[in-house]
Amino acid sequence: MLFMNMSPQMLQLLVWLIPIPPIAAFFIILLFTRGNKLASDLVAVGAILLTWVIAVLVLIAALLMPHLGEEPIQASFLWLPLGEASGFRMGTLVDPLGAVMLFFVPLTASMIFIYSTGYMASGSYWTEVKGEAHGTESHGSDEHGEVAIDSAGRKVTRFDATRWKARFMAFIGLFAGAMLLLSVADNLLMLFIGWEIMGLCSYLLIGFWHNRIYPNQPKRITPVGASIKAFMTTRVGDVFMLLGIAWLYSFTGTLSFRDILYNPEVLNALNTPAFPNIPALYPMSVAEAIGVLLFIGTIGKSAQFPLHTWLPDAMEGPTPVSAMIHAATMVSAGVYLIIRMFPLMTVGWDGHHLTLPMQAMTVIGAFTALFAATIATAQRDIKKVLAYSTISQLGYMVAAVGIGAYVAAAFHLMTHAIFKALLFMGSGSVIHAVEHGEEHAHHHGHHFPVDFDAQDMFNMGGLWKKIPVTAWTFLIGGLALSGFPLVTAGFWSKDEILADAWAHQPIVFWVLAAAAFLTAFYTMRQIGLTFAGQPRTPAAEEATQRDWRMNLPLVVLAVFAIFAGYVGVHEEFPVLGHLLGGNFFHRFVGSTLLVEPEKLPFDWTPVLLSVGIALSGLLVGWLVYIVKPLKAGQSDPLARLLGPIYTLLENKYYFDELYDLIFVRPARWFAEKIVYLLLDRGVIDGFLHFVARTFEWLAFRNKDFDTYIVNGAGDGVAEGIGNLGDSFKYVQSGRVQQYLAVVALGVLMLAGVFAWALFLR
Amino acid sequence: MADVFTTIYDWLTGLLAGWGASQLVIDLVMGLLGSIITVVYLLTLALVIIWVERKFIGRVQDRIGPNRVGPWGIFQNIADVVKLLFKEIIIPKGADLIPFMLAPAITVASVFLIWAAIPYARTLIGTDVNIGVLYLVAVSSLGVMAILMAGWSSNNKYALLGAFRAVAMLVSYEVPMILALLVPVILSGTLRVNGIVEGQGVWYVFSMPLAALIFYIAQVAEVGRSPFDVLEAESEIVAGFHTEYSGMAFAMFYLAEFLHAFTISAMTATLFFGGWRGPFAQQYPTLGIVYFFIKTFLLYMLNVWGRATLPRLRIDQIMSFCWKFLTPLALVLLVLSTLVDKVASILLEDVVPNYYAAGSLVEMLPRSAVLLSVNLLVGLLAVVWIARQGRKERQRLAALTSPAPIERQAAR
Amino acid sequence: MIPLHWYLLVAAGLFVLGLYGVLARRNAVAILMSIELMLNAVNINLVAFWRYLAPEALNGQVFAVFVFAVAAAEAAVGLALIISIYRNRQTVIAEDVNMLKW
Amino acid sequence: MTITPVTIAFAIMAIFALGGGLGVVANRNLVHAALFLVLSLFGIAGLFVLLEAPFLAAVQVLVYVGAISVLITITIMVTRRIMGITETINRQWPVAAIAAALTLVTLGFVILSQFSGQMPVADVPPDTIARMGAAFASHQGYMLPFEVASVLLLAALIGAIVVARD
Repeated sequence: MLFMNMSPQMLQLLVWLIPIPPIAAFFIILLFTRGNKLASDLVAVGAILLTWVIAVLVLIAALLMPHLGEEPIQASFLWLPLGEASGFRMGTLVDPLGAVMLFFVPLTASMIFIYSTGYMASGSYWTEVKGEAHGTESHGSDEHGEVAIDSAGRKVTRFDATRWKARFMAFIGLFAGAMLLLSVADNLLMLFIGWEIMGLCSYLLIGFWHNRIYPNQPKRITPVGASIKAFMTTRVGDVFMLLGIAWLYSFTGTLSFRDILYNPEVLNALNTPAFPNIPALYPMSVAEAIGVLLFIGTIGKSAQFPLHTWLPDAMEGPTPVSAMIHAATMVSAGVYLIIRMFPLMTVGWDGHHLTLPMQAMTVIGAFTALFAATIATAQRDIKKVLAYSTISQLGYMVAAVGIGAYVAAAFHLMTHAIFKALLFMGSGSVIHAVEHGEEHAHHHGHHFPVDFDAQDMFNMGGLWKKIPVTAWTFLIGGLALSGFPLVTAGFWSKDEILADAWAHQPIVFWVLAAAAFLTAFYTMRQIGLTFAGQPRTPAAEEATQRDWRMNLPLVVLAVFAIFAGYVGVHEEFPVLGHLLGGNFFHRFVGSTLLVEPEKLPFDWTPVLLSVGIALSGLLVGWLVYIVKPLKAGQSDPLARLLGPIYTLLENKYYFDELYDLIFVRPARWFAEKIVYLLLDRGVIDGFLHFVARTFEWLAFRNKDFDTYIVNGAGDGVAEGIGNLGDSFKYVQSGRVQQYLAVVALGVLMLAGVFAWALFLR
Repeated sequence: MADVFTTIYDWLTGLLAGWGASQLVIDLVMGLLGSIITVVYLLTLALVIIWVERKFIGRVQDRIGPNRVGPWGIFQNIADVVKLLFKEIIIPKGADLIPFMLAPAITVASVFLIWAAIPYARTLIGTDVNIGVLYLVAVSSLGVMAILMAGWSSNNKYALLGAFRAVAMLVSYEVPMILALLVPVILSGTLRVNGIVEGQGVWYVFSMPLAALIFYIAQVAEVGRSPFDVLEAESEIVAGFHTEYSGMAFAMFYLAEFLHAFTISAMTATLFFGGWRGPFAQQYPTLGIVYFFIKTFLLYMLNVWGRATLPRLRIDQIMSFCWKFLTPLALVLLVLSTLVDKVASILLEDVVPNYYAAGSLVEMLPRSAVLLSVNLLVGLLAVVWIARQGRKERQRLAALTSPAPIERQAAR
Repeated sequence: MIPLHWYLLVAAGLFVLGLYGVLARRNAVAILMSIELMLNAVNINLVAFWRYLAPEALNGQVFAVFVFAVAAAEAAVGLALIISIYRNRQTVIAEDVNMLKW
Repeated sequence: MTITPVTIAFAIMAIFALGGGLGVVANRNLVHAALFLVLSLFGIAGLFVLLEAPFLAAVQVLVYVGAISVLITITIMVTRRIMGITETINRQWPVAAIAAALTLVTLGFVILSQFSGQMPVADVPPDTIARMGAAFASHQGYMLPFEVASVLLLAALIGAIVVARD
């Protein structure tokens, strides 16, 4: 068989090759095929499929390796020599955890690429017309050509959303490349590089429709605003993370995972007090400090509690972006980091009371999970719901890592990536359908307010008949998300986390259980609002979406969303446990660590509890939103139930406003008053102006000198030569023989001189 | 009796020395004597060959040829010469006298001079200068100048046109001639004519037949005989450069032409057909002269035969034949054969130790075989090529002349 | 044996004649011929010096050969130029071809 | 200075050369001038022979008489239309004459002062031509100049064709 006799070098080469194709696609598209949408699609999709093939090859080879945990596929070279011994190495590493990444990242990425080619192939949005109504070049052709005036007095018109499709494909290509780079990185530095490229891509892609505005909703955040917000917020985390990395390097002299995490000496060395001479912080060990710093990076990337606000706004990006960046890959990267760093995080963990980073993770993770879930219950925007659900699920994983449920976290990371990508793409398909519906309805004479929102679930309803494929797959995804027992992947992974929590931290268990309940509830709410009942708007009435490029990925991912869970079934689980070869996943991923994490004995209580909770949540949602579906214009029954809390939730606990007050405004004020007016205008400009005037004065003095003396001399010379030429040009008679005569005489003179010098003297 | 010439030479020099002449005087006298003899016998020879040629052509053209004066008209030429001697030499108005008179002399001289370096036998050669071949070429190129002079000085547009044509043609054909001439030089490794003859253990016509052919064709063109006789095409330019000549002046041109025809045969014989070589010619040089003249005559007859049978080519055809076929062919042949020669000498090193050996037939066989194969190859390719060109040309002409549009329809 | 300076004098005479011709003749062809004369004078010098001073060395003759080559090239191109000038301006008088002046 | 045949030969050749040269520069009829050129070149060839450089002599005849003077003559005849012009000497001929005279004086002076008088003369080695051939083909010898010369000739050939064609 091919993979058996694949030589290690070959394998390492393949691993190196994994991130290359999408990045290559990025450059090819930007440099050559930019003008041609079809070609760009083919390049991008071809590249990602190639990557997928390579990744699958590597994956199979890795699975066939007997002791992948002990000797992983690794290759590295000295990239930046510092001194003779140390230096930054660049290298690739595929150990069981990496193999997991290689399983789901290329899979979801490929699906999303294919999906994007369909999704970006149509649609339009409102944009502001500057100057002439019929757009200047920067706005290009508008579809309907009509220009409306919104409440804020802006001239708006429809803009072709497919205009920059090629660029889009290029960006996601770069993004996928960065994610794969991160997945195969064998050291923190390379991981950080991928991490930051992804940050950049997320910025570029969230703000992809950079000229999009929302008529009549001046307060609503625009893609540009969202992109800046996301970039800034994640930066905060990244800075701390970089600090952690620097500290780690300065302490250990290396950033390679194997060197740090898998050799006990280093880990023990890291277990020394961080600030020996600050008694207050004495107990904190270096490992803990670094762990906390790195975890802050995760908070930023994975949108955990204090830094979560960017993720919902990131939904301004095109839906494939949301699916890829904000569900499957980038936010997972944060979790991947802490899972990867698990040995570091758990230095000094004796299995009972947690280390500082673990405590932080547990608290923040658990809190975020619940907190985000509550917000998700009250959102109108189909994508916002998913966004918050993502935050809460990430909270799950973080909490899992916090309580030391290493394998469970990795497991949930994988399954969640798959079904959340599925859900996002489903929602995108829904939005697409509704937008199409809007256009059709528009052609049929229905008039729409310019602020019709195709993402608002209250504008939908009854889509089950219109887009069955989407509906079914969405249902599967939703069930997986809410952990519907036995037949969904989400159930097994979430169940494992809950089991771990039950065993170690009951409080955490209850928090997460509550979150799970809410999850199930809002999932049902979402499905109900979207698909059930009768269409609430003409747009929903005419909604349609039958593009195989969008449906195929849905189906594929749906399949995985069902079966991906069966790799990690607890072996003592009745029937299935033996049927499915007893928790292969745990053995496989567990072998990543030096000491295999202990397997919990199978315990019915948490399982039954979580099943009950999930089912009850689903039931409630079913009762509220499906049994008697909403009529057009009817408000959310939940609002009546909760009253003011609903508004609180709807406004996300006013966190944006809070941050605006305590961070953004002061920063703006400081920037304007201090930096701009005082420093820039006052000090720097003042100095510059002074210098400028001085030199201006000098220059004028200089000018006089120039005009009278230098020019005088220069022109004099020129004129003199000119006159000379005028008088001498007649030498140039054009008669060859005349010239020759002169030459002859000249030579003759020379000859005479020589003759005299040589012979006569 | 083995070597008449040396005997006579020694006897004469001895005689003069006996009369007490200094070495220098002896050389002078002998040289003078030799040139006089050469000129005289050449003139008589001219009479003979002209008679032969006229007879031969007569037969070819189903005539009897000269048959009135003397038995079989042997003395016809003598009668002609006498007649020409008594005819007036008309000098046209506005002619440039000196060149006009000089031209025939130079023409004849250029032919005579060639004979100074042609070996009749191993020991009988005017001067065996060590650059003999070069000398031959140089001297024969004098004729061009003479023709130019004649054509221009006789103040006649036909004459001038003829001269231009002639010069154009002669100058062109010198190129392939010299290229072909290099072959014997390379093979024998010397410029000495006698050395070349001695080198021909295997006649070069057998080792390099193509070169011999090229050389002969070019030489025929140099003489300007049919098919290359455009320089005196009666139908176009009355008689070419010697239109205005009459009497003895014309006779000299006439003589020069015939002698030149004979001379080139001699040159070809010398350079490619082993000159005086033949059985026992080494031991008995006297035999050499016989062999030499036999070969020369045969080649001359070939020439006459061609003159009698071949039609006249157009000037442009002649030129393009020279520049587009003969010259490239000669170049390719030269380069290729030398290349193969070298390679073969390296390859056959241990089989044939003295590959370059010249002189004895047996020693020369391997090299000759190699060269012959090269020649045959090149010749074959050339024939194929020229056949293709010919087909193209025929098709072109057919397309031009074919009256029936149906054929064209079919052709399409 | 003829003394060296006779050859040199002959060469000098030829050279001077050529020089005069180059400077004084009007017809371009004549000028070209005079140039040929000068080249030949040079050749005589080369060969004479070779013969008298260094018969074993080859330089003299080799040089002469190169002079031949150059002379041939020069004659060919020069005459071609003259002919094209004649074709364009119906003149071969050197000083009538004086467009390239002030 | 004894009169020997060699001297006589030299005298004849020198007269050919110089007389021909004179004819070239002095003759009004260009065709005659060309013929005189031929004569002069012949004289020079003869001088080469006397200088025991027969190879050069032959090449001289071949190249100059056979080729160059033919070219020149043809050119003259082709451009014959202006041969009616009698004025063959331009206005600056006195300058030319003076320059020529001065040159002659200088050269003559240098020659007579430096190279006059008999000197021992070695014999020409018999294999000169062979050695020359070898030298032309060997890279210790004159291979490069030889190639350069051939390139020059090729360039001249092509250039002449291009310039002279219609």
